[in-house]
Amino acid sequence: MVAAVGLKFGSCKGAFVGNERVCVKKFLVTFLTVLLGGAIVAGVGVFNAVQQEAPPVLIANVVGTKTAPSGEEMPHAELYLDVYPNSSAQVPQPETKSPINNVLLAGQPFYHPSTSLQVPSNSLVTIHFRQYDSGGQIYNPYFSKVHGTVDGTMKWNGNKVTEIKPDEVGHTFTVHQYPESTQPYFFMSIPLPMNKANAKTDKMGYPVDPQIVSVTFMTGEAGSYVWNCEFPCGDLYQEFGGPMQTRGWMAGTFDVVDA
Amino acid sequence: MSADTLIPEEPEAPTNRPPSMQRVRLWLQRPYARKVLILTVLIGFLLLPLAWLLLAGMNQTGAPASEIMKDIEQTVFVFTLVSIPITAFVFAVLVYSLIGWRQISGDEPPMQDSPAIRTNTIGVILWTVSSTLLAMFLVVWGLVELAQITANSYGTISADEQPGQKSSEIINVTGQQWVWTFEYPEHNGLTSDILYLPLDRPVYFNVTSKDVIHNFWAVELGVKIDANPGAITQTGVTANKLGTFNVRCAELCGMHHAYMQTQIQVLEQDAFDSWVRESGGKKTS
Amino acid sequence: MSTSTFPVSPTTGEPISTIARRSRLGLWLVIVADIAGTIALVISYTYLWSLNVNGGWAPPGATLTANQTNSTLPTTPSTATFAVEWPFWGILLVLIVATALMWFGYRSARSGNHAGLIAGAGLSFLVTVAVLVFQWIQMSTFPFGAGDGAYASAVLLLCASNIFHLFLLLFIGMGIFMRARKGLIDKTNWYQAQLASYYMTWVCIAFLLGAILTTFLVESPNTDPAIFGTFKQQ
Amino acid sequence: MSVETAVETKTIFGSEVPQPPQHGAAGGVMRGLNFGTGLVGGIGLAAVAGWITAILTPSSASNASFAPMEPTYVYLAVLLGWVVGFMLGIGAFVGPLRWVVGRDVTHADAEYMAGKDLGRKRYWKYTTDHKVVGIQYLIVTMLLLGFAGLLAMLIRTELGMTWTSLFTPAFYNSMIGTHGIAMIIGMIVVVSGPLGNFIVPMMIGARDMAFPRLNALSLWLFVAAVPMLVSSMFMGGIQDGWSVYQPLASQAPVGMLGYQMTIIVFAISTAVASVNLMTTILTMRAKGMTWSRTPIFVYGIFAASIMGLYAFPFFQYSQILGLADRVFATSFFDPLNGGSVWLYENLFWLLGHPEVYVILIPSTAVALELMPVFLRKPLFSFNFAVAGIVGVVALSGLVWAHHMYMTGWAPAANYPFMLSTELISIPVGFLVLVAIGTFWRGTAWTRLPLMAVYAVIFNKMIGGVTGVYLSDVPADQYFHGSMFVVAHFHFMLMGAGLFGAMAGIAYFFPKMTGRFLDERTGSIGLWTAFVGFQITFISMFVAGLQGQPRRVLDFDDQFNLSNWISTIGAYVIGIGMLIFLSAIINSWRSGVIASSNPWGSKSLEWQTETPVPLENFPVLPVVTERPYNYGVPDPYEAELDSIDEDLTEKAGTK
Repeated sequence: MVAAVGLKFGSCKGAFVGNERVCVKKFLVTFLTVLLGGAIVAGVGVFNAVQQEAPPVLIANVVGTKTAPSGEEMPHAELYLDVYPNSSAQVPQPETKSPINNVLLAGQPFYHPSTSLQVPSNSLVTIHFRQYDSGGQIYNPYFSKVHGTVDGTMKWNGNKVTEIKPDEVGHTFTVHQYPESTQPYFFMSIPLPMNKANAKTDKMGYPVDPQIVSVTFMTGEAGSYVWNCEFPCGDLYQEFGGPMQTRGWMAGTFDVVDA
Repeated sequence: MSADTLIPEEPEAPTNRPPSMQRVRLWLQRPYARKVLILTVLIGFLLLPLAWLLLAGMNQTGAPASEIMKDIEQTVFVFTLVSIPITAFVFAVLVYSLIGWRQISGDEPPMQDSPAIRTNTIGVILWTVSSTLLAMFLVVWGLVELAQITANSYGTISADEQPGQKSSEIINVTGQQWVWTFEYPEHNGLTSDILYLPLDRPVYFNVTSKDVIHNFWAVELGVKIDANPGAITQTGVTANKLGTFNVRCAELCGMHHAYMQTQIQVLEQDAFDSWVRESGGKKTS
Repeated sequence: MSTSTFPVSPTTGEPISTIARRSRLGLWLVIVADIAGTIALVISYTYLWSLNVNGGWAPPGATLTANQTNSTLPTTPSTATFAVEWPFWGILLVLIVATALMWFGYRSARSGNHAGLIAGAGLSFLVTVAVLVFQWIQMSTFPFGAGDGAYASAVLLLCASNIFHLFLLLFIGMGIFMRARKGLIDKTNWYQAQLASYYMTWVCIAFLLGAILTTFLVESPNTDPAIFGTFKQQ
Repeated sequence: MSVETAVETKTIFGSEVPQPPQHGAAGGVMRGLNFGTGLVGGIGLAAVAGWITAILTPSSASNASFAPMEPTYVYLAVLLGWVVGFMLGIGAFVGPLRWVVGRDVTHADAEYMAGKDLGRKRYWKYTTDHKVVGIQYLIVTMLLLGFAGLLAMLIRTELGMTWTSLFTPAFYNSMIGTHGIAMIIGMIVVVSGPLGNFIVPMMIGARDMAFPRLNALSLWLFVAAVPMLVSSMFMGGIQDGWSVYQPLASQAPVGMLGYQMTIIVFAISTAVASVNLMTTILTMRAKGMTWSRTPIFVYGIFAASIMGLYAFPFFQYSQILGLADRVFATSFFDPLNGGSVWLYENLFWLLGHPEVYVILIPSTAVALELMPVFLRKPLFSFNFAVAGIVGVVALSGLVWAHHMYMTGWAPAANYPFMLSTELISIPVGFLVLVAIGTFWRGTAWTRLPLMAVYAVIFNKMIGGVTGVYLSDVPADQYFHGSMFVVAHFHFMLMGAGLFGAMAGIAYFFPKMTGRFLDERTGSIGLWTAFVGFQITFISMFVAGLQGQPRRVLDFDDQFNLSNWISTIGAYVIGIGMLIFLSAIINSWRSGVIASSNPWGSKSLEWQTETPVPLENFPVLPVVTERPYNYGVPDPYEAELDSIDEDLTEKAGTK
């Protein structure tokens, strides 16, 4: 009703517009302005969305079945992830469309081949890590322990461990809750031991025998989660900037989907 | 509207009542005055349900789960109630000036002016007094509630005094990008990524951060305090409702800020103890 | 001489006295903003001094090497110590001399002593250059670098703000001097010299604040701050 | 000593004025300088500075925590080069240099710099005429607000598409940060920039601002600041919200430098503008314009200038300290080396809260200014309006820590700050009283400017009431950092601030452009935006009540509905604003020519002819009566007086 009051004026008959032609012209200008504005918003939005699409999804394929601690047979999937201290001719840097990231993240550690992971629901998943990076003291000893695997252990260079020394951590693989109460709570954190400084390296500068870690965990119902590294391996304040806050380097998504 | 042009009926034989009262009484006889007041009452009643709707929104996920949250909701409820009349009056004037008092359209400035009311002593005094009283009420209420909440959340008890009463539980809350960890120093440093609380027992939180500022928000418990790097902040709560509630980070803390949240499990005492026994036995290095 | 009996602004035709009134008010307001900025510096210094977060106020070495902070940042023990007080006061003293000279120039301009004006403004300019040099020497010879803890940061910022003020003063002083020589500042049109004196006086006060802080607020009162990232006190 | 002997004079308003020697053509070097040369200078110097820095810095340079420093140094050099070069190119340094070497400006120079006989060109130059500066401010502000609005649309799109995520969290965070600060900057200048510069000198009967060159300086510093903010989006962005809390800000990519430089430059611009406006208002009011005869809008601008003057330096220094932390490895905000995060919060909010009133007071004042004209009755209780503004200014500096209730920096301080914060509702209440008292029994001439005022007061009530919850510590313990806060301050800053600015622009449009703002298109735009605004932010209140934290791009399913609705409303706002924009474009190009005083206003700015001549008043006016002298005697009052009389008679006869 208020709007109607405002509208009473400036009608084509009123003193505010000369004649129909002006009126139509005005309408066209208005129409074009709205159209143009909408086009700009859509354009910028699409451009940016394309600029930053997530890295290609790495899917854990089901490779037969495995016996869960409960004794039941469950589908078993496997995933292979490597952690490199920096890119090289052998391991290309994760691709980013933003030019500044190529500058700022050059020579920073990253997970390879991808950080967008997808695993089947209600099954056992084994992730095999090869860790090529050095390391040191982690902020929170909680993340030098293994959390959320089937028996609370991980296999490190062949032998089962439940934790490693807090000052010998290379990276961690920490999956945590996505803010949705409708999906099962899921928390998993795996410390990846560091390589000693005197480790023998190949010509690329990577250790010849990296730290091999493999963990098996049980997935529940479908859901989306995120993961990131909890070891300060980035730059800037507390070394938690740069790659730590860039998906494709040290953080990513972790989707549990129905097979 | 021709209502305003009506001359009010003659006042009855003047008495010794002070003229100001007389004026108020006459004023109340003016048609627009009555209509504005009626409109105020109407709008007031239209707004009234808000007082409950607000609480309905806040209680969606099981709040209140503590005395503190009860106090908070009480405050919101009362503030809504006391602010409805003044809001209703302002809206009533807006509406009535659109439909009641005359409107002029057209391109030229109106020929005829409105009554030149430069001020109205009684009205101004009424408004000032009432708004001041209202503000004072809000202040007093707020101060009292704040004192009460501070008491309920043990915010005044410093870190070294805390391990006093046996009935209490101390939890060291650590925020870091982008996970919460909860350490139970009284159970040889048992640490968890889910916040387990015993029912009906006071819990002290020491909160700090390992990197940037986070905000520890136990939504349904009404607990909120910043986790500051380089400083330890204290608060506390007594959960009085079983269930699963939310911890959310309420201070932007970087890329995964939106994902920095976890569960609160409020357990019966024995369930809590058994959880401690199962997961807390060995000392954390 | 561009000085008529009744001096007026060449652009708007208003009497110079009006322009002077306006400019004086403008300068006071500029000084208000400058004061607010200086207060921000004082707050920063006193706040960090009083909190001594993670024991990092004092020149590090003593506290920061105790690396209980779960931090992997290299906090190499440095031999940094507190700055010496007297240079702050020395610099302030020299600046006061410069200000006094500017005041002398301004007063003599009002009393029609043109030579006095030129001498005052010129000398004031030269002394200000000296202050700048001293300030620079002090900054470059501090026993600490920018990275040596909160104290170092706060002191260096105070000096940086001093340097900024001094550059302003150089500009003003040079302007007053040149204009005086051209006869654009004289018995009837002296308000710019006056404004320069006012501003220099304020800058002296800003320097004084810095000197007081760095002299009397040195050791932090907070002796057992929380250890970063832990629930322990030091 | 004497420079020249024969003094040529010039006649200014009938008096012979001796002139300093004229060097070359009037305007001197300024003749060759304009926005184009500014761009050339800025980009050129930026490129050179960046190139040199890149050469000087070893590419391996890194700070204590392995951050590559070369991009930081290069970007900083580029930004500094841009500012200096731009101001150099547009001629900002010419005046000071002429002052130093003693080549005083002649009348001819001054007239050239004021844009006399330059036609359209004067809008592209370092022009000192306050009317030109006002128009320039209007354009730049609209561009900035458009940019921020674009980001708002993207943010709402991301939040509305709950089933997928469009942007990465990092980019989303930098969007909300840039949107916030761009809107804040835009809203700070949207009234006191265009209207304050264009209208205030005419309203007080002056010929120009007190310091015309400072006027141009403040504008062009603003122009220089904005591109730096936009550029930061391409340098990794501001991933820390508009308040860029430390130490999170020191984790952000180099884009943070763009933010910090923007604020540092913008704060100078604001200080300069404030000094200029305050001096103008204090010393240049027309003869007879006592404080009781000064229009309320002038009070509003004056109040905003006071707050801008004392508050902005704190913001500026908070950013200078942050810049030092990043570039020189100082540790003001680095808790590892003794820095304090609370120091940043205090410095920031010492600006942060007065800044809210810097936005609100002018737009409220412009609403109060135009109401009497359209209601044809005086402003109700002028003294209370002044008291309200004074009270807000007085309290504005004492309430900053209500943004820090939940930080735990000083729990005991919550009590006094809650007190001061809730006291501020009293002066704000005065302003509301004045508004509704002016509506009271007024015959509404329902044109667009007045209709916008209805929207302003409606939104202000909602924003004010919800503000009462947030000012109260217990309630804030639930609402702090939630969507409720976002909805609240959008109701205040946008609902009251922006709609008030739209009212003011619609009201003064005929004086600024000589044409009417097209009533129909304008109204459609305004009310579309208003409806969309209610949808967006009322549903955002709901999300906040349910417990959705702010600045999150993923949230629990329970918040989906309110976010969908909110997004729809946001699109409606966008359409409405675009329609309003088209109304401005239409009317500016081909609107109906307005007379010099189309609203029949009695205040000074409408007494000059349109288009306004260079020196607004050929003869300076003299004010002889109070403002807002509209209205006819109140029939009821007369009748009441008669009653009083016979009452007293009765008393006498007793």
